[in-house]
Amino acid sequence: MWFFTHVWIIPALMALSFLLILFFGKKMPKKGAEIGIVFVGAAFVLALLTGGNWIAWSNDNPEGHGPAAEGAALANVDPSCSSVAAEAAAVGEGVEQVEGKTAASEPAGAEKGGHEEVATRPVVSCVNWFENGDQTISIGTLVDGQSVLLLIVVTLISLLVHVFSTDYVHGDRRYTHYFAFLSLFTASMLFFVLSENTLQMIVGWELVGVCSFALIGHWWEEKPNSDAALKAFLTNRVGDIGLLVGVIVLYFAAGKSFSILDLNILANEGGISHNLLLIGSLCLITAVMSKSGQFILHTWLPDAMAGPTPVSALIHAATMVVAGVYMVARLYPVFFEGLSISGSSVNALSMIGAITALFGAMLAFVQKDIKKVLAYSTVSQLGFMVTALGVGAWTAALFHLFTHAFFKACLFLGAGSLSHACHHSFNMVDDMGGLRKIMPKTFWTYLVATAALAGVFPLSGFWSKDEILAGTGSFPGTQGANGEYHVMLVMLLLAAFCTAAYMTRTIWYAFYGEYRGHGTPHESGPRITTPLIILASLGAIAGIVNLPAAFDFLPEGAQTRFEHYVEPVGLYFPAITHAGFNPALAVVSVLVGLAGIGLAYLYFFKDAFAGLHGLAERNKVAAFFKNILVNKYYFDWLYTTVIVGFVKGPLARAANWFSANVIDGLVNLVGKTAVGSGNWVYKNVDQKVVDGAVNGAGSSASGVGAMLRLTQTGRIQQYAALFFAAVAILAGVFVVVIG
Amino acid sequence: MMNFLNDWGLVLTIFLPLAGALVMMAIPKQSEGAIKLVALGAPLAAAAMGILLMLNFDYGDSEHLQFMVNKNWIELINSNFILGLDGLSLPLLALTLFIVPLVVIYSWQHVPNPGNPKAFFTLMLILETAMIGSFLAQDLILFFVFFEVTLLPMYFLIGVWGGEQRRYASIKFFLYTLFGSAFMIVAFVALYFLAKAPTGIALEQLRALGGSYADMQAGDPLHSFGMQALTYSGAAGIAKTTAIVIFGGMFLGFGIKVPMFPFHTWLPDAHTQAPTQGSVILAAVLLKLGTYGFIRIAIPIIPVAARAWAPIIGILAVIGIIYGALGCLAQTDMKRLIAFSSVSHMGYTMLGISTLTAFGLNAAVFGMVAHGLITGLLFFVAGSVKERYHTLDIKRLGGLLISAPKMGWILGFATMASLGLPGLAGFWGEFPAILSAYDPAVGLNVVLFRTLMVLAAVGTVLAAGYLLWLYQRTAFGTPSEEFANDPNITDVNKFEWLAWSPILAGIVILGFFPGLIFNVAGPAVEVIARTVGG
Amino acid sequence: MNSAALIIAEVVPLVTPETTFDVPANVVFAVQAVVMIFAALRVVTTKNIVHAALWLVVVLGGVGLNYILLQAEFVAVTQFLVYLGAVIVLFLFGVMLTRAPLGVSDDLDNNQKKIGIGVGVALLAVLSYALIESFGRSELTFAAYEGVAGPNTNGRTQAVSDAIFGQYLIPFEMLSLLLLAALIGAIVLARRD
Amino acid sequence: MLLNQFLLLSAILFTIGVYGVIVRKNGVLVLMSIELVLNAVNINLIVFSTYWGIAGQVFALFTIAIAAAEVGVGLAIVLLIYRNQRSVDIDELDEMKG
Repeated sequence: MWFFTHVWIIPALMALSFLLILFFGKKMPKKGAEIGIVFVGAAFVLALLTGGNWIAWSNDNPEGHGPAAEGAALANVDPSCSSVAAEAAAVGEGVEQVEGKTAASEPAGAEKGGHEEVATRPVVSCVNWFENGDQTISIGTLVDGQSVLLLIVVTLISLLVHVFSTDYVHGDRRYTHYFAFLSLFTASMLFFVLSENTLQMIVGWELVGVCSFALIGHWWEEKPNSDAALKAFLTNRVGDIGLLVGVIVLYFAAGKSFSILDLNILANEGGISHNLLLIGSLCLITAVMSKSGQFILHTWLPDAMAGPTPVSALIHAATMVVAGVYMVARLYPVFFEGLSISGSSVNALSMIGAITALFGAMLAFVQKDIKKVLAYSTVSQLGFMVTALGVGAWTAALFHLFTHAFFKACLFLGAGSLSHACHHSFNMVDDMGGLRKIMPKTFWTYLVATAALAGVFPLSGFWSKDEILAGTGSFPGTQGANGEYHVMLVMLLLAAFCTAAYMTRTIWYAFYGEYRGHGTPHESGPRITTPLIILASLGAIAGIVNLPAAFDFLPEGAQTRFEHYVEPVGLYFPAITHAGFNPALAVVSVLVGLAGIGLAYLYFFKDAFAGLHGLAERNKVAAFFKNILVNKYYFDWLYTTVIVGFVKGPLARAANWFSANVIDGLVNLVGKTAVGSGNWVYKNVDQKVVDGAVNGAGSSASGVGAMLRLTQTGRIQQYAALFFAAVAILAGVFVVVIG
Repeated sequence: MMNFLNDWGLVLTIFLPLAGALVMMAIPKQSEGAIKLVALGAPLAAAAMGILLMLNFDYGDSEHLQFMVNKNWIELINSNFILGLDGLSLPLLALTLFIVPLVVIYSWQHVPNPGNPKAFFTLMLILETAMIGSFLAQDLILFFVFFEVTLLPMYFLIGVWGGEQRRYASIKFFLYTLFGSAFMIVAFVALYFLAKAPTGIALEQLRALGGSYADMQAGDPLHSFGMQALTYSGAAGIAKTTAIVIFGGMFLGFGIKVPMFPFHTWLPDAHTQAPTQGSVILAAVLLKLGTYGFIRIAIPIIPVAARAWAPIIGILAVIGIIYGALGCLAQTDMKRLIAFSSVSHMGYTMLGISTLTAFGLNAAVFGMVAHGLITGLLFFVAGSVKERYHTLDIKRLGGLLISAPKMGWILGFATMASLGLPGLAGFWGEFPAILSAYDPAVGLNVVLFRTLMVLAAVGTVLAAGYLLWLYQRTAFGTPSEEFANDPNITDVNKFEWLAWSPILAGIVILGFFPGLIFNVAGPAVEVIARTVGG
Repeated sequence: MNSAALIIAEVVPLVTPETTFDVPANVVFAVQAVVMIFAALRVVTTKNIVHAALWLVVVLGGVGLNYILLQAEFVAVTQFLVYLGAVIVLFLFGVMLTRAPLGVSDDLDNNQKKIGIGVGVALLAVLSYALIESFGRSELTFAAYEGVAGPNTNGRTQAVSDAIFGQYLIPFEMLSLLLLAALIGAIVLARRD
Repeated sequence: MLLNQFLLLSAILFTIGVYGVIVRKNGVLVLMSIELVLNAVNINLIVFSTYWGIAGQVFALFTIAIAAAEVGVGLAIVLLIYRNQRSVDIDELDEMKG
């Protein structure tokens, strides 16, 4: 329990690390890197210990069902931060009392009686943050399987990225700041992950965004980099409209409560009208679209490659982009009920996810830059996760997040290692090639990670992707899915095919053929290769944590462990079902992956389909499609040129013009009226002053308002006239009002 | 101690700066050292007094006025010298007491052309007295006097120490505000004549005030300028249409000061032409007089009219948010851009106010303080940039992070705070205001306010846009040849550090502990929200 | 001073508390009011500066007469002494020192005549509306003077002096300072150097 | 006698004075017009003193004294202007132009 109630120490450590590096980093012998590594290491150890405790505790408390048991699952919720949960817990506690048990501090493991017991309780602790009106808003931590999982993933990836960076950005102009922001980035993500309420989630969400801004724009001397940083931030802000509005809608829907547990329990129980949940979830989907790079707000993600490569690894594997997926998972009842996921065949979330998965994968084909290939690959894989959540395969989504973190981090860091060797170029078509011999460690780790991404049996990607495909529930013979999402299955299979193919293309360009760059490349040092090896190994084997239950021959404790420990139990999680393992689907998905690899292998390695080479130059139809892909479906053009251009240009200028001319003009008019019961009576002044004002206004570049020029003749008596006229008018108003 | 504070605490806080100004007049022009010492000493003394007050403030009872002073003043019109401090005044008092010494410290080496520190600081001290007085006055006439007194020093600060078009800007500022306050005083006088003693519990409360109210009967003419008395009266006996007209007068007075959308055109000129110190004080404190007036005076005293006006205020606020942001995008001058951003940010505050709910009003109070700190800091930085580059043309700037890295970081911090980054103060003024619009006071049009909520949320994107574009164009990139090797461009000096670091700390602290303001102002605004039934 | 007031009170026997509503008083008022208004108009319209000063004398005298009608003898006396005696002389000096055209001159007004009339009419309209609305046909009662002007007192003049040297002593002293300052200021300004 | 007959008379004087202030070109004449305004105010003070108490008379006296001071300083200023500009036409004074 100590670990669960004091888990706030982990983000606090990273925040402290940020401050220490910022203020003392430059004076340290290693310029602050050592502070970062020590702290993130400590955070990782603590996260592992928390995870261990969680597993131990869950083991002590086998799952239970029924309202009493589910209520009891909430016994460790601080009643001050979640009133609804506290009520539900009271029901459960009552039962527990009858059964002769004590709550909270002494987990039910002490009792091994015949009755059903409860596992994976959320532990929620909070303190009063502030009060506003009659609302008390708390800040705290929500610890359950989901957050513990992310704690471990984030700290682990962050640790490896830190180690990798000490070599990779060695001698950088802002080395210290770089590490400071890595720490802050990690801290923000951990803060977000542990959020107890949605308000806290917004805070973490935005902090993550601003850290990514700082890191993407790390080399801000060059305009493209700062442009990319701005684009990332602004696109995310667009999505944040959805987040803000969604959180507000849900806050009122949950009876003025930000608490995640309250919200989830009420959504589950039907305490919130379906329409509100629908609006809330649609708003939040906008936020997910921007943060997790879903169509059509994905455009910032490939540009974000302008940042240092380790940062890309961190952003894509563990921190920023998974925030959207995590949020959906965290507020799952809202989406589950709001979008009616169960028993349906299409909904917004799954649709967006599937489109992203497929179209993102297609874009990866035309990239020359190896990092951009990986970026679109991330877009596509995030599409997989979002689809999984959309079809009700919660566990599969989180599982894929987990495995994807390892192999995608490995791929990014591998790309970094390659560019480190090739004079900091990421252009695999023009500056790489034939590196398999020169950089064996990089090559092998990259190959393993690629295979995992492509879903080659038995690497981790296979297991998680297969679970998602099964989760769509539309493949013949699949049991126990939440609905039948046929379209999604097809699109995901196509995406999987594309994934396998474009990754093979990458391998070909980077590691085979002749070296096309300058100088002599060399294998990277141990601080770079060690993280690669660790990540590749994890990427290879991580699948075993959630072997399907169909594998009866394994001992009981070896199957669906991930599901067992990570998936929340209790009233705050919807009653989802789990699709069973379908051998036929597994075979199909492996075949699809192999087909992708095979076709790409034949095309690139064996030079088969020679007729297809250069097709785009010859065939107009092919050229048309290629053009669309190269221009990224013209989204960038639409956003940057059309929308932003319009707002920054004509619209802003119009607003400014309005202010300077219309409003001030109106003021002039009032001024003119006030100057006299009529300019028309006295022509002298008319000609002298007004004409002068008009002429002056025309010729004056300084933009001095005409009213003041009119009154500001410097003639005392005109002031006097104005003054007394004003007095007369005011007195008139006064008399009328009082009278 | 408590007795002393009760009798003298507020009076001293208000008039210590003025005393400083008097002392200053006795110092010969040449001894700049002594002048600066007095200029710093007087606000510090006032701040010390303020801290004493805040330490002795009963936070459990922040909805009631404390340290009340009530003396006869103008007997003929029953206007009294009433001062009081409650949870609504406290944050703004603290803001004023906090900002002015920092402005003086900043001025240590930065007395703008044409110099003459004696006059400059004298005006500053008079201004401080007037500002503090406005936040503490509990009598309409007293408030009005302080409110108007702020105009003169500001007029001279802009008109004498300002930029090239200072005369135009200062006169525009002066006339605009005077125009509004003329209507405001008419409204006040109308209240004096028309307000009647209420019935029921309010009558009991009114009688408990003592003095001429002690034996009032329901329906008696109130003939009072006391804010408390008028609040208890709650515009009893004023016909609704009359009340709406009266509110209109106050709306003009306060709305111009805020400034609200169609009345904002004085602000960019005044800000751009004012010396740095003037801009800082204008943005940090003077604009708040308008919003404060709405919360303290207009809404509780004539709640009926407030409800009628609320949708208009809300709409204008949101137009201000979007429109100010668009205006920012078109600016080429850094200071002017920041000035326009004030229009946008004060829009959030006004949106919060227009909901007439405790949540919204509280957000508005927070927004005022946050905007004061953040925009104050932005103007400080802009002033220092101007001093080094002799231009604020965004096109010509660039590479600030290279020329003066620390200043670049501070500018970055301020922009982030200004665009409402959570964890910094700006967010807590913005998000709760948006949130409160979802659920406005009972009887207001929910559909309208929810639409406003969404539009206000769109405003956050525009805010991010103009602020980040500003930052990109000024701080990122490499310095142009013009300024690349300019020896004038130095990093933050020690006076700037002294003046800025408390603001930086304040922004972070308020960001992490929003309760510091929410909890104090909460009970006070709740009472006000109850008077309007929100 | 008191005796002076008494003399005037004898010269104008119409004005006693008992004769407040007398027709003669009203007749006097009407006549002097017409004269005053005419004179005032001439002050602002005449084309001869010296004439303007002389018309001003008429107006100021009329004002003094008004004071007597209102039973403020001391003020009336002060009015005659200060205004007719001193201020007008000052004005005439001013006219001479600035070498103003002594004869008829067409160049005394600026081109704001119409706006001036507009403002004036508006002001007058508002003022008269407000006055008539507020006071209608209320009678002058001299309520405040009852008791101060009894047989055993020294009358209203003593009341005035009591007020000046009692309640309003400090403002009075400030006024003396002001006069001194004005004196010095005028000398400094007008001095040739 | 009616209250209003005095008050209206004073209002008329006041208005005429204001007209003069706006219209007259010569500085001395403007000062004369100001005297009209001041006297109008004085009549009001005296009228109300019959109702409110002797303070009105006291203030009227103060006003007279202040008016005297004002004329003194005002004429000195006019003189100074004349000396500098060889003219007392207020029209030609546009120093306050921004």
